[in-house]
Amino acid sequence: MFPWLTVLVAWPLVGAAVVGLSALVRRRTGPAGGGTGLARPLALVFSLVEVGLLVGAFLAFDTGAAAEHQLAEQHAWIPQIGASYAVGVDGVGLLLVALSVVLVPLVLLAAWREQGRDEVRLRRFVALVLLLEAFMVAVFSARDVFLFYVLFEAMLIPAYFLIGGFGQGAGRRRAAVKFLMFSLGGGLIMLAAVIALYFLAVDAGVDPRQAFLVGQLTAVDLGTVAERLMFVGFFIAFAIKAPMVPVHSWLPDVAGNATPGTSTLLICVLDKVGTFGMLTLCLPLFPEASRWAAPFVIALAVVSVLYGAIMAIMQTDLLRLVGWTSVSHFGFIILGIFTFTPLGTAGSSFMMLNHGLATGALFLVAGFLVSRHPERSQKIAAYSGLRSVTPVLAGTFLVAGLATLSLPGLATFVSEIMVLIGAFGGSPAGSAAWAIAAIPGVVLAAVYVLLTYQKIFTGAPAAGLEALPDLRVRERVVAAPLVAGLLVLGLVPSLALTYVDAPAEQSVAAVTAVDEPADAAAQMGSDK
Amino acid sequence: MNDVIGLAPWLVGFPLIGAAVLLLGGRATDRWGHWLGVAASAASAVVAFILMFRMIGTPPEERAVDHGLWTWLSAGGLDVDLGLRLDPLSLTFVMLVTFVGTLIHVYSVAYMDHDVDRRRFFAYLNLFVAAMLTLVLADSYLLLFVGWEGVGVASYLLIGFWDTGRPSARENAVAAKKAFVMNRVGDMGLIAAMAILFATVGSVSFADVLPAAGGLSETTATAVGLCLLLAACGKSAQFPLQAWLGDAMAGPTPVSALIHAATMVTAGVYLMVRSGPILEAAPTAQLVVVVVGAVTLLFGAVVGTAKDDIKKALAASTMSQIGYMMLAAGLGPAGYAFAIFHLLTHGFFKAGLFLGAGSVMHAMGDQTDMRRFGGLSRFLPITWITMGLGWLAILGIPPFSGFWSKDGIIEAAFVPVDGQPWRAWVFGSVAVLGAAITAFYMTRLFFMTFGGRRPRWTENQHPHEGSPLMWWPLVFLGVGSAALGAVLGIGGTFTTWLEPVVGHAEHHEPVLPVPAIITVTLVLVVLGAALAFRMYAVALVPEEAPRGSFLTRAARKDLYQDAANETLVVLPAHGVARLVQVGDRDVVDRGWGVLPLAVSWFGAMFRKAQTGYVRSYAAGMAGGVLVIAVVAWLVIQLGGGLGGAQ
Amino acid sequence: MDVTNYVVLAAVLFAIGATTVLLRRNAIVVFMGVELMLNATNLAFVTFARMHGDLTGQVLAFFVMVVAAAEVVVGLAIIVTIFRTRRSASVDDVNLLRG
Amino acid sequence: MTPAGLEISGGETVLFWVVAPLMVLAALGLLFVRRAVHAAMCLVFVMVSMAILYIAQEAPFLGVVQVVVYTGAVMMLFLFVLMLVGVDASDSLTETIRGQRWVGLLIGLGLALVLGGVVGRAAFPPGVGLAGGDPGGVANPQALARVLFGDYVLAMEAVGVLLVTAAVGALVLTHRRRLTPKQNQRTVAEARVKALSQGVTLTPLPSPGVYATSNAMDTPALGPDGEQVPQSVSRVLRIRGQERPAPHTAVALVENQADRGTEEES
Repeated sequence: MFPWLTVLVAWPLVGAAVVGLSALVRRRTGPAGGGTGLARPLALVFSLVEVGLLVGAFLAFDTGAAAEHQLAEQHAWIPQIGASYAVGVDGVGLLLVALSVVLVPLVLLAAWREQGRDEVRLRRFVALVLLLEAFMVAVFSARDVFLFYVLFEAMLIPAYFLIGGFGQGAGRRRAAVKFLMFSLGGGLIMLAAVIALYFLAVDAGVDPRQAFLVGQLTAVDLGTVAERLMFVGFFIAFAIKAPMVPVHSWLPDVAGNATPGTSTLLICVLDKVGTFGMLTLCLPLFPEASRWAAPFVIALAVVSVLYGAIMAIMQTDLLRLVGWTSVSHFGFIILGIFTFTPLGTAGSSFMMLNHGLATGALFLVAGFLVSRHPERSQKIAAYSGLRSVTPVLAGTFLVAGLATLSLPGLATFVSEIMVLIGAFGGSPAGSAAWAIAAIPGVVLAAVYVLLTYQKIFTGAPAAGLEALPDLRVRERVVAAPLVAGLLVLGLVPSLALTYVDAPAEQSVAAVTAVDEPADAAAQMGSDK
Repeated sequence: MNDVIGLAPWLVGFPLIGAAVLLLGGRATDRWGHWLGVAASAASAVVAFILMFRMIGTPPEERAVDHGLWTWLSAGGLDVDLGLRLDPLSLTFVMLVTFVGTLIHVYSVAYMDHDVDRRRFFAYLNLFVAAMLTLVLADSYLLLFVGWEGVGVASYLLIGFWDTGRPSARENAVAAKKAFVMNRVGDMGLIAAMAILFATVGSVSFADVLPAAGGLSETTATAVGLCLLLAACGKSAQFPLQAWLGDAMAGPTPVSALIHAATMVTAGVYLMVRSGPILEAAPTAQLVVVVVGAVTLLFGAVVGTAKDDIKKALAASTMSQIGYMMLAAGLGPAGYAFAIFHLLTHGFFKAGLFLGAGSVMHAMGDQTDMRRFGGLSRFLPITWITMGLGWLAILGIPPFSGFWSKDGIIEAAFVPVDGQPWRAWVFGSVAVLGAAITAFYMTRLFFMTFGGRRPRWTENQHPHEGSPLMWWPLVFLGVGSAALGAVLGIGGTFTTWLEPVVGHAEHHEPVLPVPAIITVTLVLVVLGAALAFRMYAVALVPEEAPRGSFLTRAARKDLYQDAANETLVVLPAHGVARLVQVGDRDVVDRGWGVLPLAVSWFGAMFRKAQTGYVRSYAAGMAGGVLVIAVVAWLVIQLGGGLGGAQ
Repeated sequence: MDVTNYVVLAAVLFAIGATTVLLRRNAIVVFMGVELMLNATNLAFVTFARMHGDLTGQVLAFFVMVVAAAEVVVGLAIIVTIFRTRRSASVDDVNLLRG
Repeated sequence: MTPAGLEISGGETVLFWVVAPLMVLAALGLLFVRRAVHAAMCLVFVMVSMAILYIAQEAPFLGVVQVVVYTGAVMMLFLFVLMLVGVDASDSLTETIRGQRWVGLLIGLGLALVLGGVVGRAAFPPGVGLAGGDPGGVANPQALARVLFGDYVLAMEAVGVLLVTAAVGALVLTHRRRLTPKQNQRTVAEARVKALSQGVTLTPLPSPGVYATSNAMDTPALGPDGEQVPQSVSRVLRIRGQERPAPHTAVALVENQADRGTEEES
């Protein structure tokens, strides 16, 4: 069988290496292409070929068994500590791999002119993007806890340099360090849990040479206290990554200081590792602890929804605003996961994909807008009345914004409504009330999107902005697939839902299958 | 019926394709875009007529047809097909939307003639028609919600159509945002309702939910009913979510006619009627619906009496008339038919009135202040006559169409529910009172515009009738205002038509005899109209509004609705938001900042040990060696001497 | 007399060497202290070799000498270089590593 | 208590008790003398004594190496560097780092006590002696050579490499890169001509005065008007303040001659 996932991981690595080596090629042939070098076109070609490979992976994937981890490969890696190279994707993993792979060429294209014309800088930038792509694909397909952990941390390296080295804001270094510290802090706690998991698993009779395989660990009974502690360890790392209130502080800073392309990769894809980890590691590995923590997690998720939305409304910086909207959306995703209903979980899985498309579109379009300002101002107040100046840009922004506020007809709506409806019928105590409490989030979403649109695009055009150019062809090419994807998935969501439905059912079954303590079950019964 | 049902998707399809072509085509379609828009709408209307005639030819019990298209979403136990439900209720709406919509499209070709963005306007209009048809044709709450928010977006785009390049651009944009956000407040109700329905019934499609409504517990049904009412209040500008409608008049007048008078704002009534079985299972919710209707009815009417802006006066009137419909929708099966009937007739006469107002504005250079009109009947005869028909219709003067529908509602309001005569008396009186006030403000509007002995125009006004494209739709709507009620109302044609959907209503006796109700109503209406005639046609109308009584001033300010919203919602919300913002900065962010601070504090402490003096380090090393040696020695001593050697 | 006397002598010399390193500021004298410490250990090595009848101690002392010679060469070179740039041979003047 | 296999002769005992206290004294000199040269001499004494002790302890080879390598090479190197740095550079013995003196003394004393205590209290196995351990009676250098080039040949080689590396390292470290162009006679001459405008003279400075009253190097010459010419005295002497004024008799003589000259002219 063709190792699709390994190839998908390896190809961008090869790309990064080739881009690095392209320096040699240019020196031999002399300065060509106006001094910007081969790096950008090479990287774009590599990322497009990767999309082609992705299609192959989709064809090889059997949707009838979307709940199983397919395209699986397994080799011993460091058997002395039980680590294996084990990859495989279920439907959710495949969709997230697809999201990463599809967004990378768009981001490369969007950032085509963003990093100036310095050849060395361009080469580093695209190489880092390709490196990040490889890690992202790998982390979504990892089926070994140790491998997952290593990739989870390895992703920070390119991300750190992309924020700190290539950002736009004055505080980019600070933001990069903040991001790194938060992530490393979470990773450290997770590491402790990973190590503990190894010893407990070996104690429970798992083969010590393959002790980290997720498939094996799910069968291990860890004991209540240990399970809960480990759940907390994993969960904190994922919550920081997700990000969830109150460990979200790094996100707006990163969004405000990184380039829109970086933010897209970071927030729309990389952060999904947090929610993906909750879904594919926390729930199956620690079912009892997940149920135990669910009421608390749900409450925090709803707080995130409202908190993020309110903060978004109060922002004066366009890119920070988009960052805050993500806090709100991640709240919805987590709400769906931890209410343990097939509908809500499927909605959350779908939302991970949709949020990537919608927020990606919003980030990139906002980036196009900012790049047009003579001073590259990110302040919303610096813009006004641009609807008549740049109608296509305005329209694209509005569509992306409407997707962010989950307008029916667009994919985001389907997922959001699935989460809300699903969460209402969730099994943890108080699910219904929290679901209702999250609904005002949709009103706040309307406020932050339309208020921003109103300030930037309506009224009299601001001085100095009367002659801004409209979206260029390159930029339209970037926006079009995202908008089209949102529309198509909004009208025919079953295209994606076939991939997430079965995994959702399975993960809910995994959590709820464990026998409830008798008195708790009786109590739940009387509640209903 | 089944042979033509395949056409139904095209009802939505034509305008959707029109909108897509116009939006994506860009300036290339500027030259012919508006005609494409008209054609798309007209094509829909033709399909609607075909379906209509086929349905009339079908036996009543086979008239409801569900036409599935494709599986929309199927996950986690929620299976929703994207499907259309065609029955007399939805078809009534389809007819209204496509017919009036097409007329308004035609009217707009002339009205928007000088606007550089005319193509965009038609794209939005098409988008609206598509969304509105989705709303009424949906076979599930979920798909209905798609249309529901779709019309919201179209409305948002059209209210804010002039959002740049005009002095009022920013205000228009704000009005558009206000409309959308307040609609969203209502939409929360629909989401919650769907959540409750899925949790209890396991489905959100009408075919599953409505038959199961009787089996719901009363608490559940009440919760769902109230949630749906919240949604309806948002969409139909009912109390307490009414504040956006007046501001929505910032949009071009055809928009006000189509969206904010004839069709979209009545979607709430449609939702109530469509969800009839749920409401019937929840008497409390029904009572709330009636109360909301009654309050809005009076609210709108009172506001209408004081407005000098012709469009705002009509908007207040719309609110009030929808209050009637809502009141009827809360009365159970007896009211449903009249609610929809009034919706239909209102769609015609209010669209006519708005288009007439547009015609007046067009003639007067976009002036909207009625105190600067007067004496226009000679210059705008067609507008005068058609608006006159609309005026008589809304007053409910027999035999004009408003009489047949509104009178039905008033009669139904006088019917005691659950043997509680106080309700009949209260709501009946409110309905009659509303009719009287309606007569007053509509007469005031009509005579301030067309009557009066001398014009109060501003400089250089040369009013004249617009192009035939503008007045032919007026004529059609005028005829509709005059005749539609009689055609459908005499002999209960319309009631029978809707019966397969809303169910048969047993006849209950009102607390007063029917002729008495009609007489009292008519007398009060004529009195109100006469009072207005005396004040605004016989007497001179000052060009500047007099200060007026307290009530007048309050009504001019929409009974302080904006101030109330500001104090009760916006300010507290803003306070909370400020609190969150400050909290995030000073508590959360700074809280995490404590960690690095602690680390650097420790670093600073240890830094002091790094004197840079080699000898200090050497002392440290030697001291360390010494300490280790001493410890090792002590350990060995205590452990029993140096091991090994004897 | 006992061979351990030699070891005690070595210990005393070592301590004096260490104290020299700690107390003197002239880099060259400090270095001499280091040499003294090395010599003291050598004495101990030689004594132990004699005590155990094993030449390994002497071999080690030999290696210590060679390494010490190399160390002196490099160390003095460093001192000379520092003196050239800073005109001082005091170890307290070279405190650039202050935190 | 003398171990069985190891006989310590009376001569050795005497030697030890004579040499050891002197060694300790010399070592303490390292600690207390002000001048680095003196410290070096103390260390030389310690090392030579150490060589004597080695020889006494059946390690004649090491004793010789000690003299050759340490006293001969290492200490000479120290003295060389002392010359480079300044032979009279002496420490002020006042302590600048607060508490360092007491800490240092305490640590030194502690080390001495702990080490001495451990050695004193430890029970050593009975001494063997090298002659007893090697019945063939092979002389020490050969035996050592067998071990060195047998068991430790690899270490030997590595140490050789280390020595070479150290030598190269020292070269590299002390190498001074030339920052200015090399001066030759022509450039010097040109520079002086160029500096003329700044009051430098091309000619040699006047030589000091030669008078019968003194030996003259430290007294300035007199100009024709009887004024003293300070430049005629060596700069070093001037800076040290060791110059003396010209004797007043000579001054008077010159002034008289000058007066007479002017009278004749008039």
